[in-house]
Amino acid sequence: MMHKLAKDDIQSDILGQIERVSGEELNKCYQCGNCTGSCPVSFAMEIPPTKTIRMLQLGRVDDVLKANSMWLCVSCLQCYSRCPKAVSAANLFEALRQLSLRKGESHEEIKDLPFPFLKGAPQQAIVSGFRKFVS
Amino acid sequence: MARIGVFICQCGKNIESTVDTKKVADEMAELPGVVYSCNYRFMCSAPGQEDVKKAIKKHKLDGVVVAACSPHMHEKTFRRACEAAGVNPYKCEMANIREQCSWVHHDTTKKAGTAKSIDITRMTIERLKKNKPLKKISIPVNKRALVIGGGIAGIQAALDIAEGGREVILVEREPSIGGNMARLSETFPTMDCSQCILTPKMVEAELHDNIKLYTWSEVEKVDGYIGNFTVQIRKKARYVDEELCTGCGDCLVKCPFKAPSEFEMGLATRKVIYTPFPQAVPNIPVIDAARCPKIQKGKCGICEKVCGPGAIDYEQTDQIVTEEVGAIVVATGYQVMPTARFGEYGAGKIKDVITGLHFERLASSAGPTGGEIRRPSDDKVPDSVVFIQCSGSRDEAKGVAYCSKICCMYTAKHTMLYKHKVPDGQAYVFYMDIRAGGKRYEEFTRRAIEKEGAMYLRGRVSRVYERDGKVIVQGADTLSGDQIEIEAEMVVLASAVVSRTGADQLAQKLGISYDRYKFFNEYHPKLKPVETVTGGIFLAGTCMGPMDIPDAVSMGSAVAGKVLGLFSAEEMAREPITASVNTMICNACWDCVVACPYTAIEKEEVRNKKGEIVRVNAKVNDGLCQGCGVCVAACRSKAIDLAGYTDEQVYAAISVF
Amino acid sequence: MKLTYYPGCTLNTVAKQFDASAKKSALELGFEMDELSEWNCCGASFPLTPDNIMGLSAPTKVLAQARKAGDTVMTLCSVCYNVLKRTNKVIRDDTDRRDVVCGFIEEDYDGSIDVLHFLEVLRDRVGFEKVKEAVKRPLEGLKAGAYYGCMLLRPFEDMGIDNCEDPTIFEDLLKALGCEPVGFPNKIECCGSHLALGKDNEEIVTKLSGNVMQSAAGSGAELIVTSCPLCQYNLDGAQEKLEASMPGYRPVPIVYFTQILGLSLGQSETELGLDTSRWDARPLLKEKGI
Amino acid sequence: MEKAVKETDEKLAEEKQPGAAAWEPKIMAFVCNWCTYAGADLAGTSRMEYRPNVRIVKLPCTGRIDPLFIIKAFENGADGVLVSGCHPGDCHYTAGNYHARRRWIGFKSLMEFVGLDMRRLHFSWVSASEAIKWVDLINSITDDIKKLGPFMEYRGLK
Repeated sequence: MMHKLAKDDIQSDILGQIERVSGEELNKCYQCGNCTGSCPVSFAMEIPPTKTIRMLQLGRVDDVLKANSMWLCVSCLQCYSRCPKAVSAANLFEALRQLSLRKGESHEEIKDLPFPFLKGAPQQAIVSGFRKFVS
Repeated sequence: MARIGVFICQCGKNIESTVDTKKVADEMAELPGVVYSCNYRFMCSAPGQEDVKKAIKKHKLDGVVVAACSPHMHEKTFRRACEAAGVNPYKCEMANIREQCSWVHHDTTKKAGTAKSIDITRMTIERLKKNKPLKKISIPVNKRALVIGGGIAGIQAALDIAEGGREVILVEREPSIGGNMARLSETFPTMDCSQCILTPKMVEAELHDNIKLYTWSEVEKVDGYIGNFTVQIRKKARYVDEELCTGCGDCLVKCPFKAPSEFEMGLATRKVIYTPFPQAVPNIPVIDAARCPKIQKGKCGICEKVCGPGAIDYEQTDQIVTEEVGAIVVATGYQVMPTARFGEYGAGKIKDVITGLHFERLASSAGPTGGEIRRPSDDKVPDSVVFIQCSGSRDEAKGVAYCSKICCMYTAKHTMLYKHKVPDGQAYVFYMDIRAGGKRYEEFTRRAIEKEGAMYLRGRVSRVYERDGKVIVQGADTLSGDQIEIEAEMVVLASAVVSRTGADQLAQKLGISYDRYKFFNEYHPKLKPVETVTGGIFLAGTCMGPMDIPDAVSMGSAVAGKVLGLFSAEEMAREPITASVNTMICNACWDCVVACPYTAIEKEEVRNKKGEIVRVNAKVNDGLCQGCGVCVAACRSKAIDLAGYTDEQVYAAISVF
Repeated sequence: MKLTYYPGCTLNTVAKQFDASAKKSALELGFEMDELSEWNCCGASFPLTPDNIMGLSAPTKVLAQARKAGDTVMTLCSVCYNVLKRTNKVIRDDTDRRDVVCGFIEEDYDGSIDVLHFLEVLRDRVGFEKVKEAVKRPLEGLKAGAYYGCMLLRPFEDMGIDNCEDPTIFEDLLKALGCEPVGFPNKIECCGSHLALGKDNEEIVTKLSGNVMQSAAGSGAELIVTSCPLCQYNLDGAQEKLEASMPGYRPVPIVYFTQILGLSLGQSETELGLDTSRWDARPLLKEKGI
Repeated sequence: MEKAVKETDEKLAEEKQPGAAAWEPKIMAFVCNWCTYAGADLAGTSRMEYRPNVRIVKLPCTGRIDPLFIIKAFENGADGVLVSGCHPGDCHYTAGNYHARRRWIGFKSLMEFVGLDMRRLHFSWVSASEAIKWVDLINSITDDIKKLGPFMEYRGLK
């Protein structure tokens, strides 16, 4: 795909917002790929962590927000724990989720959850799941 | 009859486990000319060497064979021992029965090893019988050095040699010393101003009592050999008397004619009488004769009129000066690859596509824009600049296969300089890999990316073209996998570092070798990095390949150490393995002259008392001969032989094979 | 020795056996777990984005309550441990965020508490040697796989309980109890965590937890020991699916480390709640003669 | 004395019977000091093993090797001859091996013309690091020449 790259993509407000919310500096990432290598769910992501960061560096926030990746991140912190530049892809995914959730768009609806799950699952699964998926 | 002693080493178990050294020693004792033969546990040990010395005295030996390890290991050891006991060191030979026998034949019955050791030792004994005592050759050394090239490497070499108390001739073909470094704005990774650190060194070189400067001069011819070179230098006509000129600069102000400035890479003009840049050393102008109407057509003459001391001399001609030196340092530097061959980058057509060296001038506070980044086409401050690394480097098809080594770093520096000068601007860098292997280099490139906001894109630019006053750059970002298009306002090519035009001719004059890119070859890339295969000629800086300033300066100093080492003795000793001509047989076919890789064989004219030529024959110059023996095999009349490896010696060895 | 104890929501509901076995074992090892009189949910996930100050308020409230009771607070659940320990560090080191959070929850708290995990207490305060001495029923021959998961270990600079790439604290405890600890490659990999909640994530959770279980089983573990109720839930779920889809897969019991601890200290299988596990550990224990 | 005569007789008898198990070929190797000699040394320091049939004459450079050396070697009882030096471009003396190669080409066609079995003459490049190549070379040459049997035509020409 042809991507027109301009100053406004790189110096955009939305990137600044993602950096502020996540506390991460996108430019620190040098694309070594360790996060994707470590990530237990990268196999199922439409855009794996390393490439997600790259696309953010290039200002392609919309493409990243459309992908399922941020919803699949399990916050296990393997990516961060092995990152040679101490960048947390998990934090960036959380920031992207926040970007979406703060607009009031939930990823999961409570009413859709099956009753056996609600009855049998540990409370922490429900609480943390709500925090991650529900606006 | 020879009186040879044979010493068979057991090397602990290393030889003894597969060779019956006692048996070898016994068999050797039977050979004619062998008066003493023994075996011993460790011949190279102090007692072992003592035994050799004692045997030499006791048995009045005139030759010694030590059958032990490879001569590459201990030949020197035993030759020294022999010399101490009064036997000529070249009458000592080693028979290699360890590396080439006991270690490669694992038969513990010792049958194969013993038989082969006997053969090897016997061949060595027969060879030794034909050995002549030889004496190391001593060559007088002229303790002056010639440095070719006045860039940072040459300046450093010259200063260090001069500080070491030896005279230096520094030859520079431009009107000023300083080289490419004088063009640079700031230097990575410390960002100190290039001129600020270079100018003091230039001045120091000019003022040093031991340095004689020839600028606007070129080496014309080199004769001789290590310790004894004769060099002819062409001092090109400057049309300004160097003795009279005070460097006041009136002529430059008044000269009415302009030409593109070479130093400013064509980004500015200079006068026809000019110094390349204000801090030039020496501060003496030169007239661009081809563009001077006075010299071409006899019209003008203003500079002569305004020159107070009367230093202008339109009649000046090139002069050839001859200097005698003992060592030569070659430090002729680099140039950047002409961009014209990269049509896809629009170089030469699109005004706003420039090279890194152009960018250096734009960024330099002493440069044509006073340090402001303005693009050449319309002086606009570009709001985005694309830097293209590997422009010609790592390109086997159209450029050079090697990495130019400095571009990753200077491009990172350029993005920083640009960001500092144009804070709103956006720098893009297309790269294939970032090679930042020096001290504090990786941190520097990361700083450009992380702190100074340079956008690095991993990919090679495929095309650059103009559209509506913009420079459109089309490439790829292989990290995201996408094609990328950028509307830029200026493009900077990190053009490949290539050898100087004419480097091959200089190499031929000097008799040194060069690679397919015309970079000069070091003797050994690891262990003799500043020597050439030609004794007394050394290399420093980018004439050997791309390198950065710290490396060039290190090599300049390294070479100075080598030169001062060479100059530390009155005479230098050389291995006497050289060829010599039997003039009675030489039929003057000159095959040897053609074959010799060192131009060590010359045509000698023999004259009678009246001075008439009675005969011509070949003559080997001991100083140049390296002892390869190519001439010996080339000689049809068998007039040449090689000391230490004579035909007689070889045939003697073969005869007992 | 009395230690302030924060159970968290899960240990009062679906993981009661975790809570009960720990409390009883503690007494036998010479310390008392003193449950906070008032506590709230920790939030079950540490807010990864630093601008989510709101997410810090619940755990800070817990910490502030605990500080009133003493200078340490102990947890059992890995998630609670992770959230409290990381929150505590933020409150201690980042005065800006501290001011906002403490202002909001109207508590004066400075991060001066030590957040401990029960495992740490056993290792550093009681000592594994002491634990070993207290063992009444050595679990000889029991091949127990130690599953750490994520929250106990990462991020290392915040948690610091053990080397996050090669932890041994679990194995060391198991050794003290007489077991034969089984290390396996996936012992620090994620079980699928909160993806358990999503409607489309079942497959992924099954895959992640399934990988853990296959890795453990492949290394010879006969039983899995964990410290996180969510891990247990996900692993159990995956085993159900593995059993259905993979011929020859034999599910293994997944128990809390405190249950195994209690067992070695002589508590009965019923009081430890071993009968409530999805896969009963009792036949295995019987087989091993324990 | 008697013993020596007997040994010589046995040796000659063996040599006259090509293919006799006890017969071992003799191979003369002319090598340069910098590459092949060092490569052969490396085979030793690496404790490799190869057939013991080769005898080495060290010269500064293959460029020093006179074609007559080869004839002399055959004359003195060599069953095969090997010439080996630095790879093209690696010559210690910059170009000596090129001279050797050029000379070799002429010499080879001459020897072919006079009817020498070219399997007895080998030319190779072995660098200082190519111990394995040296070992393989000596083994294969030895085995090949063993099959050819002794070379008697030039023997005793002197």
